[in-house]
Amino acid sequence: MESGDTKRKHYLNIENTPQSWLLTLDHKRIGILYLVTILLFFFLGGVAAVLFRLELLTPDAHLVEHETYNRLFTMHGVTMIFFFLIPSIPAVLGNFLLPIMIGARDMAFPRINLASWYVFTAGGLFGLAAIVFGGVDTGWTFYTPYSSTYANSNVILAALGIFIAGFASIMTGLNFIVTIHKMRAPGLTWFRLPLFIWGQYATAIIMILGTPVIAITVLLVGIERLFGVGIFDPAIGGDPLLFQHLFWFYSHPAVYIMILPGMGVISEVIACFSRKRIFGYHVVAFSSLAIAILGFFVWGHHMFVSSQSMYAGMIFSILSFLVAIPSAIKVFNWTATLYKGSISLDTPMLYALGFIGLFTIGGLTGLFLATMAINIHVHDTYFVVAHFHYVMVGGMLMAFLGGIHFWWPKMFGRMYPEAWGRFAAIVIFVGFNLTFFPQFILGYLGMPRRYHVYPEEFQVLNVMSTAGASILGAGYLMVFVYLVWSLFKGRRSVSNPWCAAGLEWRVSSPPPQHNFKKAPVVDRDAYDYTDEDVYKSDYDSGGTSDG
Amino acid sequence: MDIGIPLFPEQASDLARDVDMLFFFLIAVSMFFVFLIGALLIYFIVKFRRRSNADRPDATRSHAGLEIAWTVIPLILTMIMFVWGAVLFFKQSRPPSDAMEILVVGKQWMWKIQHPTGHTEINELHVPLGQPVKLNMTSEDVIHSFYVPAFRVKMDVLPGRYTTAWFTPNRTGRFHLFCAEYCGTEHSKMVGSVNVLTPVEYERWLAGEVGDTPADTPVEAGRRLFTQLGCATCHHPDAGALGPDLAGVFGSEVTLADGRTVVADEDYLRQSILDPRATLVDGYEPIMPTFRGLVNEQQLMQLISYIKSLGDAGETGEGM
Amino acid sequence: MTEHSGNHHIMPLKIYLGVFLALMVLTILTVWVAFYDLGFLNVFVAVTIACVKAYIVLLYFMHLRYNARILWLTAAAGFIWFVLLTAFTVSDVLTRGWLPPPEAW
Amino acid sequence: MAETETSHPDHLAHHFDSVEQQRESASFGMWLFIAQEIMFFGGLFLGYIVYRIKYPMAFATGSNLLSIEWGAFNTAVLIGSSLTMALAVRAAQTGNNRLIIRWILATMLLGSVFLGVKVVEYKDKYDHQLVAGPMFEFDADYVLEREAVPAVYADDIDVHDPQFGSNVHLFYSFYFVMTGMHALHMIIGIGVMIWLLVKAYRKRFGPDYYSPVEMTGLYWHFVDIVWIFLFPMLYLMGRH
Repeated sequence: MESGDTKRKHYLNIENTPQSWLLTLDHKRIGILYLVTILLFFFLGGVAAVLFRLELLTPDAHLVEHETYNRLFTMHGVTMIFFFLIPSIPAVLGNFLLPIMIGARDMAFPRINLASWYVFTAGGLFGLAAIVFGGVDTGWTFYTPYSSTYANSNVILAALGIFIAGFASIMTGLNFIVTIHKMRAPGLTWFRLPLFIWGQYATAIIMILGTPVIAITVLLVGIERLFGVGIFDPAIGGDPLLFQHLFWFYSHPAVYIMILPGMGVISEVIACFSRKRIFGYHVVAFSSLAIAILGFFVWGHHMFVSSQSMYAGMIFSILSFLVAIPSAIKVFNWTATLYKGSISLDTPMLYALGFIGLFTIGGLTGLFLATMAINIHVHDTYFVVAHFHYVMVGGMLMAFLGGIHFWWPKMFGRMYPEAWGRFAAIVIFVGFNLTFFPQFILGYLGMPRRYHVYPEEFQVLNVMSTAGASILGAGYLMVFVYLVWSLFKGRRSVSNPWCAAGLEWRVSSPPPQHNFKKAPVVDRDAYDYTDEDVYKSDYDSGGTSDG
Repeated sequence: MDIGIPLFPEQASDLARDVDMLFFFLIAVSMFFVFLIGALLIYFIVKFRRRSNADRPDATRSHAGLEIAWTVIPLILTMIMFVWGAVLFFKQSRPPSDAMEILVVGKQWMWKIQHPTGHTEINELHVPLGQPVKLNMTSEDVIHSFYVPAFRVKMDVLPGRYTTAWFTPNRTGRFHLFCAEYCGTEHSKMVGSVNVLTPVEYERWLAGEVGDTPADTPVEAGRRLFTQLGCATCHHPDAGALGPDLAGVFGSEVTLADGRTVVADEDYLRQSILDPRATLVDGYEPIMPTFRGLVNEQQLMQLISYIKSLGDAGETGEGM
Repeated sequence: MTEHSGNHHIMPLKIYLGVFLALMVLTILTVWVAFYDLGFLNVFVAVTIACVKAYIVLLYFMHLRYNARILWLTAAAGFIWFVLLTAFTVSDVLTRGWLPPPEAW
Repeated sequence: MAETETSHPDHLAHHFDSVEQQRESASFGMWLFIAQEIMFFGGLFLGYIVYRIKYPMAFATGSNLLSIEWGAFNTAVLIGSSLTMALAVRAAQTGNNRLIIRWILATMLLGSVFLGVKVVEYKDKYDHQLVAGPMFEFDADYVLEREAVPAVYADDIDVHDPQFGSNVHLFYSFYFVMTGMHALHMIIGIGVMIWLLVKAYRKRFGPDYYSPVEMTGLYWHFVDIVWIFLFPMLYLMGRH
């Protein structure tokens, strides 16, 4: 029970052979395996970003050739999207927390869970091979006929990597949905679930219904290149827009795969650090589902200038505006949650507040892109780049970091250094804005994305962006260093350092191997902070002494 | 105010002003919400910080009125954006009937441009001030995108299809032309410029262009191809002609053998030349051979220009 | 906890055989009808017969008839999503050549 | 572990409370898997539909070069294998181990017959250079000889037009990718059945535990349903 009791058995120290990690069926260990793997890809994607940001310091090519530059931004996009952002919160925090939060001993299908990590790693190795053997230069969007016919880089390897990693995503989603449906603790009704679970549930729907479409699409590109079987080839009558439809049918909802779990994290953090139930819980929960479902049918806003029918474009435009509404509702509800709260600005909360600000900007600039007439001008410019980095990095990555800090004591039983945490959060916020805000201006000025060399008048803004990127990179590095440090030297954490509600705080830190000895019985709503004393005592449920 | 950093792109077409108006409206709405949320966040954080003695009676868990308000108000605002954006988009998709037609062929990694007078340019486009210009575009390889920021005009250029874009320049000067759709190694070198000249200068440019006599106009070249390829043996106005008379066909409605009625636009003419039987006109025998492989993209455009010239020019663009 | 067998439905052999015969009859029907030109109905008839066959397989071979609603919902979601993907994409393909609305807009 | 105090059968995983919960989870998971499979094949079907709308004549012609006899025969074989699979599941439910083995073997046999017929069909396409890819060679005379052009289009089509041949190529691209992907699913299904057979020989299944048989059954029926749609789309439409 005492955190200082080093003899207590928990999921980390119960067994420590390589097999015990590589063949583990424990959702918590699988979460950790995912964490290590995606960090590797984050690092790779980050290195690529650093290199091309340095290249963009000057309007001319001064560091790398065209070929290299194109491979760098493709590597950045592919690794960050398919191998970092998509698995980030679901596969790491989701795997680790979801069963504990619903009072289950494990995921419904532990073997499939482990298999998903192997499949993901295999896909990642294909992606790595594509990079090692010379890279890919199609951009992460793989538009045909460039990718299918004209590019002479390792498109097949990269496509296979994405195809394979897609199945990891499907397995994770499948596991989440079944687990949430079938494994909830007694008394944990749907509307007592933490909003993190709602977010994961909505994400899992997209993973299951969207991912197979990208899988078959990139597979077709691979088949077309490998066997010369023309599917998208204009020379035999293939339609380049068919690829774009299929691609964006997944890749737009994939944006919601990347942001919905982040929204779930933010709900947890805000509730905890303002000691209040999330304002309008039901509305926030349903808005996640609304985003997941509506988000499927807005993909055509990526194709307004592609010669798509303007009538189809109108439908996609209006649906894109509609999907903005549930996102706006969430922001308003989070803000209202702070009202009459008891707010403390610990590191996770700083990230959550940063998330609200940046996501608001990211979401609002999304309206510009949904507006057909403005989209014509800003499509494929840095405006788009800035917009999705505000959502993906300003949103998802901030949420990921917030969540990692929030649950760090739970995952490893150690506290991170709070002062460093707050400092790094501020550095990252500042660095982020300096990097990406100038890109909005660049975009409206007309600088197209994926440009290696650019007209001179854009240089000042690009230099600002690169400067910001260095600050941002330093911030990430700082987080990485003190988190690793804290694994060994951090103050030991009690079970519930934040006095937070939620079942995960009622098991010891780190949790025992099977989470709960007896399934907990839930008799209250989520975020019930009215009864403060419940959380102030450091207590564990029956699950402490598993061994 | 010049601080050495460009903050806003030049407006060099009538449409650019319209687009910017809408843009400013969106900026205003966005600023309002960013500042609203930001101010509320800061106010709440200060007022309700943990150590403060602020009054915290039982906080409400939810409020139906508020939820409805912050659903309906954004909904109304976004619908205004949608309608405004869609109407403007239609305007951007509807070239004026008196537009000068310029042919654009994109290929890795250059823009090939031909004027109605026959002048060809690469990566440069000279246009007269105040003259609506319609671009008929296609690609020889991958997807490109013709983008002139100062005109707020962008359109993808696809292999095997025609796309169009138009603008009316209202300022003289030299403006960037970019390829906006990633098209391979030298994507960022697929750039050029649009030079807007006064009509007088434009005439001078036409006259003095590189010293040599301009090539045929597209219409001229098309007429010559029309004869060379023997099109006129079947497509003539006399009774008993084996093919339909092409005078005035452009922009008209055509009834096909399979009963469909289509408007004879550029894409239809293109398809009729390349794949005649798919678009056979009602009442004619399917005897026309395909010309695929016999004519290249540029020649196709010239043929189509010629066919268009056979109709009354004033009728084009009013298909419906 | 041990008394759970009431929940899985064991169907009589007769139903399986009946379903098999129905599927065979429908297969013959769809082949037979394919040789007649029904105009625009050609596709409609072929797809309808296929849907009926799939529906029968789902109901009986796959036991959906006796299963919880959530499984129905899952199968339906997959199918509906496919229909929506197709509907949106085909709406683009079919209206691509259309001209912009007239000037009044 | 503490859970074993209560009756906890071998086949009940530690993290489930009851056999019933485990069984329901398994079948829910399987249905979710089927939903994603629908979308996986859905991408292919969408491509096919789009091109069929764009090139109806070429697709009808390509379709008419397929052997309707083999297609119909295979449909019957596959429906038969669905029946035997359903009977295998039923045998598991009633606890008849001998019948489980017999019906699974029957299903595997029928599945192999289907694949064998597919090989014959592919061979025929290979002989006429209709295999999509670089070796595709459109032979107009063969098309005329087979009278593959639907009568209603006969006047509108120039089979010698290279573009027409290209569009037929497109049809065969889809034919091979779609039937190939379907065949791959069948091969995987047959592989899973080998595993089932091993388990059945060890008498692992009974009325209390037959989820693996049931899940394989669901998968197999789904593969059958895909073919139920592929058959009219590839073989029948435009036949008249």
